[in-house]
Amino acid sequence: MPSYIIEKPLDPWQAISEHQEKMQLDTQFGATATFVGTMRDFNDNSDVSAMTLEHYPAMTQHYLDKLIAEASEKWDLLDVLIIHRVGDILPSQAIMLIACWSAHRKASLDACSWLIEELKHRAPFWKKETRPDGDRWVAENTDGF
Amino acid sequence: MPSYIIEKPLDPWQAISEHQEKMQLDTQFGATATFVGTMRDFNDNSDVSAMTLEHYPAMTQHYLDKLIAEASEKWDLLDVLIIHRVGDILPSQAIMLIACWSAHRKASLDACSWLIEELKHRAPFWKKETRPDGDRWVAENTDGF
Amino acid sequence: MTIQVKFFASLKEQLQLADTEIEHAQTVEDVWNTVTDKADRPDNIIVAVNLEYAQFDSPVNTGDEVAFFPPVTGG
Amino acid sequence: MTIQVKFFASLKEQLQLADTEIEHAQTVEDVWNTVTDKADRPDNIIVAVNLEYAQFDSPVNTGDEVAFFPPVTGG
Repeated sequence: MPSYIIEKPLDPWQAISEHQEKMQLDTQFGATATFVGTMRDFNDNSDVSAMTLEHYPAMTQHYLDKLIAEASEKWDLLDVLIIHRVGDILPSQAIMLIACWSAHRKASLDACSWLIEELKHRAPFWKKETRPDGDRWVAENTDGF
Repeated sequence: MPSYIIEKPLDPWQAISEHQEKMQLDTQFGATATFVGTMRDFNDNSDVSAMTLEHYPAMTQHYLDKLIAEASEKWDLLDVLIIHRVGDILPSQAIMLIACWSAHRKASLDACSWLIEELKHRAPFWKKETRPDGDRWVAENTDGF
Repeated sequence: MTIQVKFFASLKEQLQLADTEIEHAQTVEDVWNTVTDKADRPDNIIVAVNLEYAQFDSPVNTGDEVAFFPPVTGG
Repeated sequence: MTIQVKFFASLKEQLQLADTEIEHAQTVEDVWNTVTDKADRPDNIIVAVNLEYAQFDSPVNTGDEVAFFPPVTGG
């Protein structure tokens, strides 16, 4: 149940596909729930042309692994994959992905939703947006609406 | 926001990726939530070596489209894709996928969870499993646990 | 114009009835009684008229398509 | 053995302080006061000791790593 912090562009569907192909559990899971976060070219009614994601490397990795461990205690998960980009990101590029595999659907769906909320509130990443009027740190995560 | 009923094997991640590449909204969506159902080689403590999915073609297509229309009314969705296989399916093969794209995460996550529950309870598909002791119709959908 | 009648999945196998058509019926229940020769109805049987879920007392007109099937199990 | 002190993101820019290390501190608050020369603390500031979330009254020992940062905004 790995987590990766990467600097290069990410093809989320290929990454999930490749991870799944390596799993030894391919006839045991009946459900896969995934969430992919992608960079938009607008936020809070302003254009955004680029973004830089700063993080706290040791703590970030620790927290992603901790979230996966907690999710595995809460739900019957066969595998989990988290990949989060850092560094410079452009609109339409994937920022992060979460994928959860389970025998039955409820575990994977609930774990995936829980993981994205926890990640948003607990994993030490910070977004700085490039806007027409200059660079600006994103002040706070939204509730997802 | 299409739905497809197909008889051939499905690579869900490639299908999502291809659909996303064709979207004209690639810098507008910030969130993609997906659910993929995969055939297991066991169910209710019995081995299952194959499965046949029967459906009611006109009504099934009508219901998938209706579910997408209802989800679009409930949530701000930029796109939805549903693909469901019918016919003969083998363990480890994908049975169906749901993918929801939205600007913010909550819409895509909630719509995806809602769609899979509605699909399970309202779309006219029926599974017949091939077990060591013969073929058996699946009697009822579970609650997902 | 007739009423098209369809059966699916385990119900079709249980009843051993082919899809068929009938001339007259007022309700879904009439359709059931005509095509099954008044067979007992399984508890969990589901019915659709013109691709929408319906009840046994739902009205039926010529030109309609009536389908009987067991609980759905897709997804 | 010293106490490592780190700052991240907007907080680092606001304070214009580089990561540093100090010799002695009893609590996170001591660390803050020493490295910022008792600067006012932004309301929403977050602190971690040895990669775990902590409070300003959390104890600190030599060898610890103390980090100050604004609310996280990843995902």
